[in-house]
Amino acid sequence: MAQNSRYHAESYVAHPVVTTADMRLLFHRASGETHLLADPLPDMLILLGEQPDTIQGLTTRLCARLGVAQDEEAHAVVGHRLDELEAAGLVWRD
Amino acid sequence: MRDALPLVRALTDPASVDHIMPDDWTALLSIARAERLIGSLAVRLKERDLPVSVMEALEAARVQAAFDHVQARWEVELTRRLLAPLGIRPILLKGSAFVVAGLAAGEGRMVGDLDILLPADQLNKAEAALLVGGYEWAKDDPYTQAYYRRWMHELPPLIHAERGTMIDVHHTILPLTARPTPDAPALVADAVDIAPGLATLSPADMIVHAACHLIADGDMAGGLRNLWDIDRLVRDFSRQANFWPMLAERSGVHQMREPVARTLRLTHQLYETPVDHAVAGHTRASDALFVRRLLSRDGWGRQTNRATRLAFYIRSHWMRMPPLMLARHLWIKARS
Amino acid sequence: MAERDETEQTEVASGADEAGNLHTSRRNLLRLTALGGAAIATVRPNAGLAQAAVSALKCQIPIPDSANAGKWVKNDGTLVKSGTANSYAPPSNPLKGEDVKNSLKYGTTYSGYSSQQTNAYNNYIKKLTVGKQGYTCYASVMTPR
Amino acid sequence: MYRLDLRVGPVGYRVGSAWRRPIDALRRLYAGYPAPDEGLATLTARIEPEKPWRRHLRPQVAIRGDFELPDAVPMTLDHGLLAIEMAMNLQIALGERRHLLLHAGAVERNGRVIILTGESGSGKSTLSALLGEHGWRLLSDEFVLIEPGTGLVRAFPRAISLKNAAIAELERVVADRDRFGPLLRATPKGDLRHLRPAPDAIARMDERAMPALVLFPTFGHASQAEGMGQAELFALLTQGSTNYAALGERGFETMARLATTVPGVRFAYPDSAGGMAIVEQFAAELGI
Repeated sequence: MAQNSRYHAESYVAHPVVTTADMRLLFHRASGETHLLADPLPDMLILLGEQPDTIQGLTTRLCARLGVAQDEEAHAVVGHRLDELEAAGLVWRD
Repeated sequence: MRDALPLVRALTDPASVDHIMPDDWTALLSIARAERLIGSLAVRLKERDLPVSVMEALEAARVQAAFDHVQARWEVELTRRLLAPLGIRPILLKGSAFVVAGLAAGEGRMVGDLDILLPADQLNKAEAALLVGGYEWAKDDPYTQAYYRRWMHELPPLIHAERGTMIDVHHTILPLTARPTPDAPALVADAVDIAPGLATLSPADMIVHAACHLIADGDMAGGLRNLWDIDRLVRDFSRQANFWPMLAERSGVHQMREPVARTLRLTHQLYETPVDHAVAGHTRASDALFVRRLLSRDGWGRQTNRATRLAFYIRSHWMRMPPLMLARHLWIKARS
Repeated sequence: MAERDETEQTEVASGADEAGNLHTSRRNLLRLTALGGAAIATVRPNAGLAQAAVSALKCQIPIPDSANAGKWVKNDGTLVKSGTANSYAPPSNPLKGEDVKNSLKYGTTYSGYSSQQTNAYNNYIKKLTVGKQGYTCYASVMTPR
Repeated sequence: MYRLDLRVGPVGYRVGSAWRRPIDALRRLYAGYPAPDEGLATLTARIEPEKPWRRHLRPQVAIRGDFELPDAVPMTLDHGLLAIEMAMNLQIALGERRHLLLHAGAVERNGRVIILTGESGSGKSTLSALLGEHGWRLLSDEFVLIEPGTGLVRAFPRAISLKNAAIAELERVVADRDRFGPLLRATPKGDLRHLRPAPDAIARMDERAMPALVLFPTFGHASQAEGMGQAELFALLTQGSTNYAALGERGFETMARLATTVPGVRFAYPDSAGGMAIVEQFAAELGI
């Protein structure tokens, strides 16, 4: 997870999404694949869809959105979750 | 239904299906599926007034074609994401090129594996990136690996471990053992950008490659589909200025004059494609053999004319490699 | 379709204490402990399923056949009372046709079993005759295509 | 080629065979089924000799059709009926694109459907067949078709393939001997006998109905039935579908609607009687 590269994502509303009690079902039109997302991934996709960002920038915006303090641990978790989203093809780096 | 001619007629002249008997519809659908042209037939018959069950069968083919196109575009995008950071711009070939470039030849077309062409000096870098990116060799036994690298126009096929999709990385468009030697650097030089980090061959080279793939590199299996590609491409591109002189010139550059001429005669005869007869040349007696091979399908969708097919099978191997090597190749394959 | 608001956000709590434990649950989202589970699952087309719809295409060979359930297998493939000296317990599930073909053709051992057990099982399979359970599967995977 | 055209649910088949006996057996088994609409079959299944010389010399039957699996294992001619039936299954399993297809059984009563999913061997076919003889209309023992636009279930009442112990079970409850196909011994699936669904299931095959419950039955001692979350139900149903991905966004909408409006329940059952009793209990709770 390169620290300074910027991550991109399509705008979140471009995806048909169905909310269930525990997860969100997201249909990714570009790949034709369906993903089941647990929090905080939907929030991360919403933020990146609004504006590409580095891990650091995204961590700051995500902590603000969830109303939690930002720390090194949050940064590491966001980095790891970005790897998962990248492997699924939902985010990419320029 | 004796052969695949009714399918050729339905594609060429959709009105020809207006008074087909129910039983002939059943045979036509089986032949179209066997020749992998059901999607193209669905596009051509979209406006016709058809029996309900035929409409539903063609609608199913449209759903499949739409899914194929999403898969094809996504494979191209994932490959672009792997190669772009290395400054490699893949030149898309065949089905993926038609679909991503939005050509008529792509409409309703089933797209199989992803084929890309790269300059020879970028092959190793691309191969390393693909292997790191989750691809594995489809066949990694030493004979196959050595054979491809030494004699073939492409790397051994790679399959993505997770997605199960296959990619063929070419450095030219004919096996090195074949007699004609297409000008690979010229193919790369004339390639056309279609999107950031993606290209296709030039219009003329695209047709030369399609003719090469149909006539000079195979046993004509799936020939009706490849010929339909050529019909669509020629009708699309021949509207451009000096298309025919450019095609004649590129056929010469790639030592493909005869296969291109043959292909133009065949598509003119079967799909009534308007062609420049100076480039297509005079009808040959042997053209009828190619037509017979192309139409070798019965009303049940089964292949027919076993002898003709065997002749083309032997011809395809003989073209790809000199006799001595052919014997050794078949001997090793028989034992493995 | 279930309702879907435009800009989804992790639900904002209304009550005070509810806000308390909701805050901790959101805090936990960004704890390293959360990384124990993947937060995404992707639906992969189930390629094998078309196969399962016509499962006979991937046939299997039970050892021993149900009539001799419980018997063990000697080196030469004959069946004996369970526990007999130098004989082996049968495999816990039927062997897959593909695995049998590879074992007989290339000498691969069945995963989870020793080469002696594999040898005993293969000798049993080679003795199968028409009408015995597993014969058709054995015959079909061995016919050259 | 010997030929028979027939319709099973929404599928109009043309069935071909290089040999007469399998087609005659198929004609007897599918007695009472309609011909394709307008006499126009749009899907072809066929069985042929693996190699031309294998027609009469120790015949090897290859399973072919508009859609084929490359490594299909050839069969012997005495299992010709099974080979033909599998060729027909393959056409819908690989070719269906109009309906979302679930590899599951389904029964209907009062316009509401109970779907019984699970891997082959979990007893879903046998349980569906038994329910079809005890007050339920059998929609299918193997393929459940969901209409994308409406979410309704369409019947695909193919001949039920009973294996090993299930043969005797159904022989005990089905009085009409004509509904059974021949007993096929030592097939790749073991001993096998086909059973034609009840006349009512064939007569009403075009009557669609609304799904009310998805069950995941497994053999085992009767334990406490266990409901499941919508996301888990969605994931399990996509794994149990042969064409979910191929339908693209319409497949997603259809499956999401099913998984978020119909409850999913796991339960274990010791024997058929126990299994049927549990299904009746669920039906009662849902007012079916």
